[in-house]
Parts: sequence; C-alpha cells; structure tokens
Amino acid sequence: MGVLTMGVFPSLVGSGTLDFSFKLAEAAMAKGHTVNLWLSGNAVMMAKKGQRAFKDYSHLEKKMMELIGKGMETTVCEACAEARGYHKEDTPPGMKRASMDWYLAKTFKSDRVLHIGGE
Amino acid sequence: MGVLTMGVFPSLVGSGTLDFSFKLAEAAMAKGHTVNLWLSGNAVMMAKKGQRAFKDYSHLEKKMMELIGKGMETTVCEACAEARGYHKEDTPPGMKRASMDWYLAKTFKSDRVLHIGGE
Amino acid sequence: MGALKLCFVVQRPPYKSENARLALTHSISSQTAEIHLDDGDTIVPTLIFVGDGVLNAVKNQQAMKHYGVTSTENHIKNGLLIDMPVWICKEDMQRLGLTEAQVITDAEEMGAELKMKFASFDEIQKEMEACPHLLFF
Amino acid sequence: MGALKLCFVVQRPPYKSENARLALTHSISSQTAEIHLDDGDTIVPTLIFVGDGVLNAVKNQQAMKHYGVTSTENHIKNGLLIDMPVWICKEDMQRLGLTEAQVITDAEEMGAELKMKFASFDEIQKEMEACPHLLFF
Amino acid sequence: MKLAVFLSDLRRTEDTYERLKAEKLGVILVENGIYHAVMKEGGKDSPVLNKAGASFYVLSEDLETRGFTSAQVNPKVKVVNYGDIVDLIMNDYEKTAWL
Amino acid sequence: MKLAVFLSDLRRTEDTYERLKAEKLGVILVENGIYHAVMKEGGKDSPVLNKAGASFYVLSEDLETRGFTSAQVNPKVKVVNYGDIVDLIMNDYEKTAWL
Repeated sequence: MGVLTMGVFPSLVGSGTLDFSFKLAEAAMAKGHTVNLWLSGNAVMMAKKGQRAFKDYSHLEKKMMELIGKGMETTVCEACAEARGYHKEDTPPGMKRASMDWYLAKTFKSDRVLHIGGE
Repeated sequence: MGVLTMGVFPSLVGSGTLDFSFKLAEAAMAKGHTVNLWLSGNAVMMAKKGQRAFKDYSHLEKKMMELIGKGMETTVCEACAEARGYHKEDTPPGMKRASMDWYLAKTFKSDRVLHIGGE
Repeated sequence: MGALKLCFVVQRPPYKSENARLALTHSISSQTAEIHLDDGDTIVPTLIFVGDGVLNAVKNQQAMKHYGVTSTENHIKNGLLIDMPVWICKEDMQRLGLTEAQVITDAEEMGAELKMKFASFDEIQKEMEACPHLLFF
Repeated sequence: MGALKLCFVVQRPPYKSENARLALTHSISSQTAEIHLDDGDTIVPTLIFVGDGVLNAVKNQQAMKHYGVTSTENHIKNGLLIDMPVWICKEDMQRLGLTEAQVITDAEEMGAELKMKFASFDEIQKEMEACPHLLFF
Repeated sequence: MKLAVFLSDLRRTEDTYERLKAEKLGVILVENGIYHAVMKEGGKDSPVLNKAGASFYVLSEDLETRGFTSAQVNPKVKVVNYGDIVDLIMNDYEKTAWL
Repeated sequence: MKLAVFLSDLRRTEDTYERLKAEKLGVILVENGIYHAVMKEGGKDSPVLNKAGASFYVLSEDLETRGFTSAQVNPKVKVVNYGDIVDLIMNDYEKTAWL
C-alpha cells in the first residue's frame, strides 16, 4: 500500500476538479492507500463552512468530512484562504491550515504525487 | 450621458477581470455615465468582507466601496453567494443581494451592456 | 410598454465551470424580471448554443447519478418548459459529429410544447442582430 | 538524509489566473519545507517555464503601477535570489518572437548570483526525468 | 450591427470570433488578449488581426502590466486607455460581445 | 520514465503534451477530456489520440455525466473507473502530469 499526495489548485464551485479529487481519494483509500490532500489557490473554497447545498452545485462538505474521518489528512493553504476572507473560524473541523511548505514536505514521503494545476 | 450595465461572472482572486471591470466603471463614471454592476458566478467573491490584502493579490474592496460611494449600483447574485457560504452578514455595506432577474431587468433601461462571461 | 430581446449565447462545453449553468439560470430568470420592471415591460430571451456549447444539449447526461448535480440537459428542458426559445447551431453539431438523435429535441416528457430549434449560424447571426444586447457565456 | 528533486513547470501566461503566481510561491516555499522534514532532508526545486509560460519572464512588467500587485517578474527574481534554479525554454521564446533582451536574465540588482538558464526542451525533458514528482501549473 | 468585441485570452477556446459578422466591428484586446497585438508567433501576426474590415484596439495598462510598450504594438492596432474604451462602448459601437 | 498524463479539457491551452516523451506513457482522459475519446471532429479522431506508443484511458463516470456511453468510445481508448485510475497511478506508472 502506498502514499498518494494530491495538490488541488484551480477548483471551484461549479468545476468538476474537486469532485474528481475527492472521488479519487475515496477510491484510493478503499484500496488501502494513504491519501494527503493539499487545497490551494481557488480550491481553498473547501475551507469555508456553511456553504448552502443547491442541486445546481456539487456540494462536497459532507464527502470531505467523511474522508477526513477515515484518515485523509487535509490541509488548506493559509495565505490563499486569508486572501479570500476565510479565517480560522471558517475552517471545517478536522481540516488543517498551513503554509505552502507543508505540501512540499508531504511529497517527500509520498509514493505518488498528483498535482492538479491549470486554470 | 448613458447607462452602462456590466455583468461580471468568471472573475476570481488572482484574475484580472474584476480589476478590469472596476477600472472601466471608474472611467465611465468619471465621464458622467451611470454604471450598474452585477456580480455573479465566481465574481461573487467580492461579497465577502474581511479579505486580507496581500501584495500578491489585487485587493479590490477599497476601490469597490469608493465606486459604490460614488453611486455605482452593485448587486451580487444571492444564490451564487449562498452556495459559497457568503451570507447576508458577509456582504460589504452598500452592496445589494438579489436574484438573477435583477440583472436582466437592469439591461432594460441600459444604453449598453457589457456581459463578461467565459470561464 | 415594451419587450427587450436578449441573446444568451453559450460557446463552451458543460461541467468545466459554472459557465453554461449560469447562462441557463440567468436566461430562465427572465420569467420573473417583470417584478423589477414597469407594467407591461418584459425581457424576451433566446438561448443559443454555438461552437462547443452544443455539447450542453447532448441527451442522457448522468450528472445527478455520478456527481449529485443537475445536468445541463435538465436545465435546457426547463427552458423549453417555460416556452423560452432554445436554439442549437446545426453546423457545429455536424462538425462535432453529433446527430439529432444524440441531442435534446424537446421536453415532451415534462409537458413542454416548445421544441429545440436547429438553426444555421446565419439564422443565429440574424437573431444576434435583432437583440439590442448580447450575453456571451 | 536525502534530497528530493521537484520540477515546477509553468505552461501558461501570467495574470489570467493565480496559476503562475502559485507555482512561484510554492516553489520558493521549498526553502522552509525542512521544518516539516527529518534532519538533513531537503526539497530541491527546479522552476521551469515552457510554452506560453515563458511570457512570465518578460521584463519591465508594470503590474504594481497599474493594478497594485507584484509582478511575476518580481517573483522570478526572488527565486534567483534564494538560489533556486529557474529555467526557460529557448525554443518557446524563439517561437513567440521573444529575444533574450526582452526576458529576465538575472536579478543582479537584488544581489542574486544565480542566473536564468536558457534551456532546450531536450534539457527540460531530462530534468523532468530526474525529478521523482512533477508539478505542472 | 455596430459591435465591439473584447478578447481577453491568448489561447482562445471559442470560434465565435471567426464567424461573427458586423457592419462595423471593433476588436478590443484586453488582459491576456494583448499578446495578439505584440507577438509574432512563428514570425507571423496573430490570426486575430486577420479579421477583415475590423478596427483593432489594445489596452495600454494591460500591455505595460505584461512588460510590453506601445512601441512594440502591431501597426494595425491602436493603443487606448480605459477612458477610450468607455468612449468606444458608449459612442462608437452599439453592442458588446466579450468572447 | 513511466508517466501517467491527465487531460481534462476539450480545447487545450498548452502544448506540453505533444512534446513530452516517456518510455511508458498513459493518457487518462477525465472531465472534459473525455470528448477526445468520443468525438470525431470533422470526421477525424482527436489529435490527442495520435500520440505514438501511448495507452489511452477514459473515465466512465465522466463519460456518462456528459451523455456518452462506453459503446461510443474510440477503440484506441480503454474505459476505466476511479478504482482503475488509482491502480494506474499507484502500480502501472511512476509519475503523474496533470496538463
């Protein structure tokens, strides 16, 4: 069993990339792998509690909490969050806040890194 | 003197489109035109108070408040804001919240509409 | 008293972003715009799919099953249901290899009377000329 | 004790999104990654500009003057200042018509000793092969 | 129609621009659209500048932000500022299209 | 290197894909990348499928979300699910590149 670290950057409400990364994380954990997740850039939208669920938008808070509960280490880029007005008290329970070096350090002991960049 | 209604949709922290629309609004108002601004999709990020100013990100709250003070009617898409966890109490003073029909109705009495869509 | 025509033009495929979804929700909201308008004034939208935007009209989208979100298919059918004209560029369908059988032609199962219009780009160009304001998504 | 090489590859122009900026801030943060690592372990980044990404390295960017934000030029120079290798694809510069005079070659005015490396795509390919993990922006 | 088209990207993902017709067409290059005014990829003008009968404009602030100056702008393209764009929208054209 | 490349767009804005080389190359089509597996624009396969020596995969969930089925997938491309992609990443390839 291996360690997979994912960095998710461009995702947003209405894009499929966060959905993709959560589903992939779930599938990897189901196979016994360890998953670390770094949310940076616009993907820090996951760091805001209280997002209202509409059928028009994928609503991922529940899925994320479930994966964190199963051991997915999930950390959000602190500066990226602050720039968007997401403060410590907005962060869902179990999610960590850290600076970017956390992500780089995690890659050190990872078997695989899936860095989802782009725009 | 005319009425210009702008709808801004895809803009985000780190993109230049909101900067563009605020600068264009400022230039239009300086020439005596009336400007209405509709913020929808990801551009509702302007509806979150308390965004921390970093030199790496354009920080537009001050400019927006200045333009609202000068009479720019600025309305944010309520559903788009709620989906992102931006509630009424997050909205900067002077900014309105409304449903999408507000924007369409504004185009009725506008001389020009600049709809900034895209991704 | 008057009617203002607005063209909503979708140029990009679904699901990458909210783009197509916002075109659909905004155009459909023309139905309630009159609450902000003078008596008798109305907004009359045409929703047009061009370029890769025609991919929004592919049938049998399973977005709800896999990702728990409404499909653009569903939104388009809602548009037909409120009698909003929905046009799709037939040259673009052809270029992308989409047949009429693959795309939404109506929303009869929901009770809609209006059908999708398969239009040439020339017809679309004329519709854009007839709209005082253009909203490209 | 070991060093992990990471390739940060920027493929897109600046300012449309945070994309290039995030590549720069993340690669520069390798400097402090050791606080999370065992003694002696380090992260060794190479920052590479390919394709339209080479436009990030154009000199004299006036982003602070016009929009009040730091330029990617500034970030690249900060990278050189901390001795991070910064590579730019010379074939792509040529294709886009950029001369060496138009792009950042060094950050001497800030006291940096390291210079920009003008690399062929073949050299870049070899560097990507030498990195266990690739981070494309 | 008298149409002002805004282009804000270097790599475009639509082809509406190539097909749109207007009696009077203005093309305003902003944000990353400015690269079409200054770059000669493979030694050639950007295909964007081939649109027959169009007038081309580029926003000086966005040029300079990206490290280019008016001196590098293709002679087909006129350099304008935000105030000029307001006048183009409000006076010279009737409709806009941000593609 | 053994490289798994992810493509998630129909209209790509990079050309890294065309230039990257790998001893063993897997191309995984996800999100709007799935259109490369099912569309024949102008009657032709997507140029993405011309990459010599590569193995191609497409994510079934993303196909179906967009209204396509396995039956419409180009025979060059293998249909996979999320679990299969995990195995590709963890077992079959050493590095990933999301372009």
